[in-house]
Amino acid sequence: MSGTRVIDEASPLTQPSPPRGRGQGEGAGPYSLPGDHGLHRQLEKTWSPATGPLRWFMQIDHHVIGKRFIITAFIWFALGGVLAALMRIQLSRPGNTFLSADLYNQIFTMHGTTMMFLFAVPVMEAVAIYMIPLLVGSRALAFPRLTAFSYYMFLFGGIMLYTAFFLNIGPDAGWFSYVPLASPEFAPGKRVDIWSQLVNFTEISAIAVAIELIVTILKQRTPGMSVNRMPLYVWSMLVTAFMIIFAMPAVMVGSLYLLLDRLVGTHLFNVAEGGDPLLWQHLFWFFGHPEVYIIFIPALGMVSSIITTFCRRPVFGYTAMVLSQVATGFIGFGLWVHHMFTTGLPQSGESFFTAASMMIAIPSGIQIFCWIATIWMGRPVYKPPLMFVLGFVAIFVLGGLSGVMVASIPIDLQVHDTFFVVAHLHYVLIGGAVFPLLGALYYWFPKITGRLMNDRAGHVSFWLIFIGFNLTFFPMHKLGLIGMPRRVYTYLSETGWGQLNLLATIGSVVLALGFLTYFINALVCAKRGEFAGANPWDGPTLEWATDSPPPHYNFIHMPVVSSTEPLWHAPEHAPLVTGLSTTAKEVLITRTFDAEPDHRYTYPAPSAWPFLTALATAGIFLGLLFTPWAFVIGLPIASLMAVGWFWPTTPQKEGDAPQDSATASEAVA
Amino acid sequence: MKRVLVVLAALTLISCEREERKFRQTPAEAALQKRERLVSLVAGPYTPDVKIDGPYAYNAHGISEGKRLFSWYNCVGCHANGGGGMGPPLMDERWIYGSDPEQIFATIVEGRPNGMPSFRGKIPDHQVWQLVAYVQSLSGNVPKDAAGGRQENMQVRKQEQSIPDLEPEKAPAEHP
Amino acid sequence: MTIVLMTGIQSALNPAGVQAEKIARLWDLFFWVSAVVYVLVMIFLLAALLRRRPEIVPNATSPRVRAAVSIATGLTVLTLFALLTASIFTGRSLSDVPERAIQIGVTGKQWWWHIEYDDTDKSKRITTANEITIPVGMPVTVHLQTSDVIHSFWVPNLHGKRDLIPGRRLTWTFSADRPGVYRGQCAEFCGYQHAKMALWINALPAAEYASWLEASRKSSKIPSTPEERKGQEVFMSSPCPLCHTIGGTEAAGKTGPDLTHFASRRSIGAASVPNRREFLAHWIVDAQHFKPGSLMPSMTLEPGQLEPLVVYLESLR
Amino acid sequence: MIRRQTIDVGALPDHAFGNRSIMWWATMTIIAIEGTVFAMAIASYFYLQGNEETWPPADTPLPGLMWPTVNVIILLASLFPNHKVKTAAEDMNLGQVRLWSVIADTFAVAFVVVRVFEFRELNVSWDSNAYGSVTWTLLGLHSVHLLTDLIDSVVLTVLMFTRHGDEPRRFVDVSENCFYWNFVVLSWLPIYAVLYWTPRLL
Repeated sequence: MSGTRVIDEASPLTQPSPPRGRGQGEGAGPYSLPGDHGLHRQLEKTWSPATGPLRWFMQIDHHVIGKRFIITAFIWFALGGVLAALMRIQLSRPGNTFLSADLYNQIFTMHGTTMMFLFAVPVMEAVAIYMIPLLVGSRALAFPRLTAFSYYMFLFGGIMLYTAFFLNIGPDAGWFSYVPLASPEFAPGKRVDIWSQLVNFTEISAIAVAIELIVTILKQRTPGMSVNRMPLYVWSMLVTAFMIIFAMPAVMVGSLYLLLDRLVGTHLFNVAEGGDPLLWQHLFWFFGHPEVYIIFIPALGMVSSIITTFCRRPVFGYTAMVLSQVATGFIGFGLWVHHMFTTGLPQSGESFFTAASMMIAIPSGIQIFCWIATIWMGRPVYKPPLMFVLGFVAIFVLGGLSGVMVASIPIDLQVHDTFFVVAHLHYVLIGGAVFPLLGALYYWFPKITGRLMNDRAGHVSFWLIFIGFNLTFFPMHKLGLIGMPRRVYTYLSETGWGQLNLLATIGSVVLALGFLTYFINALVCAKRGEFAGANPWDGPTLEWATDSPPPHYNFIHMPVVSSTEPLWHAPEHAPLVTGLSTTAKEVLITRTFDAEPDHRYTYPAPSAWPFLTALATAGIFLGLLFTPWAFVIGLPIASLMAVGWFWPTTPQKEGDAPQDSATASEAVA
Repeated sequence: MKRVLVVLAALTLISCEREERKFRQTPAEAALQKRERLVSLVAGPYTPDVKIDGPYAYNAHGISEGKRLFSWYNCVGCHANGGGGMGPPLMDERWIYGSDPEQIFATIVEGRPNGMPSFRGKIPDHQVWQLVAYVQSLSGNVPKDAAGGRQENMQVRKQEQSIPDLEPEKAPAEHP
Repeated sequence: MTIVLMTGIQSALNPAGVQAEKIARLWDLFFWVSAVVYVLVMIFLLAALLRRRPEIVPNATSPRVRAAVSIATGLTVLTLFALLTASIFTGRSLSDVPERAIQIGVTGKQWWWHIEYDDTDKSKRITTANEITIPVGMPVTVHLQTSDVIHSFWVPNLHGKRDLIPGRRLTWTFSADRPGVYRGQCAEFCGYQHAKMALWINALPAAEYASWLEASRKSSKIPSTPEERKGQEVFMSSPCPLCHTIGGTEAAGKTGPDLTHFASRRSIGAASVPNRREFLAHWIVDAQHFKPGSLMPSMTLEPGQLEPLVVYLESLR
Repeated sequence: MIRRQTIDVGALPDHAFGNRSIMWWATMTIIAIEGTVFAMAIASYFYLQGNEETWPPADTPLPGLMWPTVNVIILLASLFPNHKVKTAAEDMNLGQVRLWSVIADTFAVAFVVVRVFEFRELNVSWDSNAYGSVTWTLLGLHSVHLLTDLIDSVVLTVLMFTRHGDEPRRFVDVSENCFYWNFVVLSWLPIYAVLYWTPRLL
């Protein structure tokens, strides 16, 4: 990062952007060569998405699937939000009969399950599905058909859960459904089975996306982007993907054990026959705590991207930031027992976990200090994405501190399973993940839709969300301390919790208004927002080098990168990669550490097989709830679908037609 | 599209019924117990023998409550866990006093010779209907997805879900 | 006897026992340290935002900023280390259990608490529900078991919470330093009526505690008035004896709460309904109204049976 | 008027073996996932064992040792044809790949057949007690893992006999499948030790 970067006042960020036509087709950005127009038309044809009546089911392009993923995740978020509003109405005053006890138990379980399994993890992966190929300068996400498969598994899981909920079979044992309340004797019917199957759906979807992200980040970076030049967001997604790989199996085994206990009569959690309910808690929380970091670490990456662009300088301490992300990932696996401090485990074991739980505050602290240092040295531009990041810092630091409090055993004995923990988890999840997500969506909205979101509405929505959030969740700290337990459908007036709950309900109305403003702003501006060119914010990373919305093949020529902020360091002199076939969907595979070009790989054509495989797998999962024979019948069908998916269709043509060789694009600058 | 809605409606009915949490005795149950009869002889013209399902026959919560009451009201004392002891086994296809829900109801409320006590006034009626549903599930006569799973104590027999549906034996000629 | 409305009858910020006191002190330390840290971070953030910037922003990081970040990180590590040691010391001091303590068995059931004062001499055993009476100043050890799902015994004014887990017998020791009535509640989600599974702790001075012990050891009062005798007869002929026990009578059901000294309790349905005549009558006829899903069935009584039954139950001091 | 520098990648190969290929990385992540699943299942096994004084519980007979040991021998033996397939694939020698793939698959089929006997010799039912449950679950997990890989290998072998067989990418897939088969063998050994020797030794 040599030389001083002069903040030119004329940068498009600080001025209102001049009106521009709808994305200029072949992209006259810094990485183009004269004569690219012919290539663009050819590539557009080769990489064109599926056509024909069944095209909706055949799409495998990471832009199409990424956008669908984000929209579906936000639909679940809206539904989860409505459920939260219902809960807040029920708790607004003592002895309220708005919701019955049974319905309230279903609603708070659905709220938790939707937010954790159907929104938080998938939406962070959805944004990565869309943005990672652009950020690493690749033409596509690895294993595109697997992307389609993971989207459909996620979609079918959500549909199953909400159909069950509307049929009064919504799970009602909490989002972590402790045994023996979730075991067959105390949870009759199919409610908890639906919960366990949903966990299977979403974890297969999450693992599939994690595999793609790891392979894309490690093997498809543009030449020159060695590991120490990867943008921080790409680092955060790599760490998250590895955490998913090692965390999800624990809940996979856990939900399998729960299903076996409930359907086949095994005794894994039955104390009388040698089982142990704490085995469930260990298995679940070994996954549970890394999962909240799987939700949080992508947000760290998003904050770094936003701060880099809106403070007009690279983030301070790149290596410290990367090491902090990796450290958070590792330590995240070592502190799951802090969810079980009140279960009477041996004291010495528990204090180890207190130390680990406090230690994880250090990497987060380092990141906060580095961001503040970046703001100190940079020149902040107060656009909504930066506002959301500042909201993030204000709220997450408070959430982190209440986390340190909850890490101490004596204090946790008082506040565990109370509204203090409800406040803490919302501060670190909404504050820590949703705020950066809203900022990042605002920041990448022009890249995804080609149009800018309205700034005024952005600021209004930020302040509504910020004030509404604090009004709702700050009183809950006090509620927890004055004795209000979690998951109570009502409470008596003599407990004195009425006023604070009413205040929280009012706050939740403001919060809901804020989210509504943000979503209306997004929906309206998607169609009628101001046109955004390739780089409306003068951003430094590669996604701003191509059109908005980017063509299906992302880059005609992959640039050779020489820094973490390629677009800020004379991009027009960067050497370009040529020679990738234009008639086959070819992607450049580069070496893992120094991103040297290694070989070319052709990606498959769009196909409906992933959809059918997902349908068959969903059929097996649903059938398994009713009879074990569903596996015996379902496995052959699913295998056939998978064979169809894997089977090569057209014979590979040797030697393509007009090779995009260097001579053809000999150009005089 | 209409067909899908019809299927969905049917699905709603069955699953709603299974997952319903009926905490209170519904008026329907109160009316039921007035209708059980012991003999087929009837004064006056022929009155049809109305086939009724117990209110909890398809209800998972009702059956699991029946299972709890089966041990709380000490039915296990004589019937063990369905295998029989002092009292007759309840898991086979042989029904001495009839396998219809209202006949089981009458057995519990009226009592039977050779040791079955009468629980009239001792067990509230909706709980008797829950016991009826559970007794039916002991010989697999309730839908599999509503029947109970394993219990939280020693494994004494197969879980109700795995008990095959035993067709009740045709009752031998009417007792003289 | 109305429930005395004291603010903070179930609050960790209003400690009335030595354990809750220690935790409250640790909480104050954590609270103030966190408040200071939060304010400092916010000040740095605002300073970073509002400072006047030089014309050309040098790209290279100034050593001053690098030093500031490393100092801040160092301070974070030190503060965390200090908080950790404070927490471990408090934790250790909480866990030394005094030898001489009153032993009380608490069994969590779906949605109420079964309390047993054990004693080698069988006649001295006391069984009650949803209320624990303890002497002021004396440590009390509760032996926590559950007969169904996981519950969590939590009386914030006295001590933190401890789960009741099937197959485990956990003990929890606390003591009350000043007489009073403290409310506790189940803190682990346990089903339909988790919200109304509360209990009362009556801390009595030593003398009053002794007389309470004496009174509780006696068996139930023999009905004296004709209406009480009618009430007892109604009780014995309806389903009640199959679940409830009344010491000194044939009613010996073990699955419901023990009613021997029912009238001396301050609430019905695990502290969810005040123990007054009109509530008692309504509870008997329709318990689902107060606790939908509760395992207490609604009784259908002939007209003229309810009144004597209520009178009889009210007489069981 | 400087000419824009370009790098021509047209001449690069269109396939690669070993950790240069993305299939290797995908297989590696799947191995990591299934390895963690087995680790969790084995951890649960030892967790439940810790609760018991006698393991297996008092009157439960020990699981039969003969068939699992036969299976261990089959799997170790299968390493040889598997190695031959891998080297043939890396030399892109279609004939050899076809021959040894069929042989390797017969080993896999033999293993599955023996696995059925193994289940019958466990001498405990899954719903008799926690020991039975956790034994059946662990063996069941490995069986599903093995079954899916058997289907995978058979499909791949059939593919090699079709016209699509003779392509460099297919050979890469075959070599990755062999790499995965090594994991299958590797994962069976600890499970074998846990299931059949811990009840005897601990």
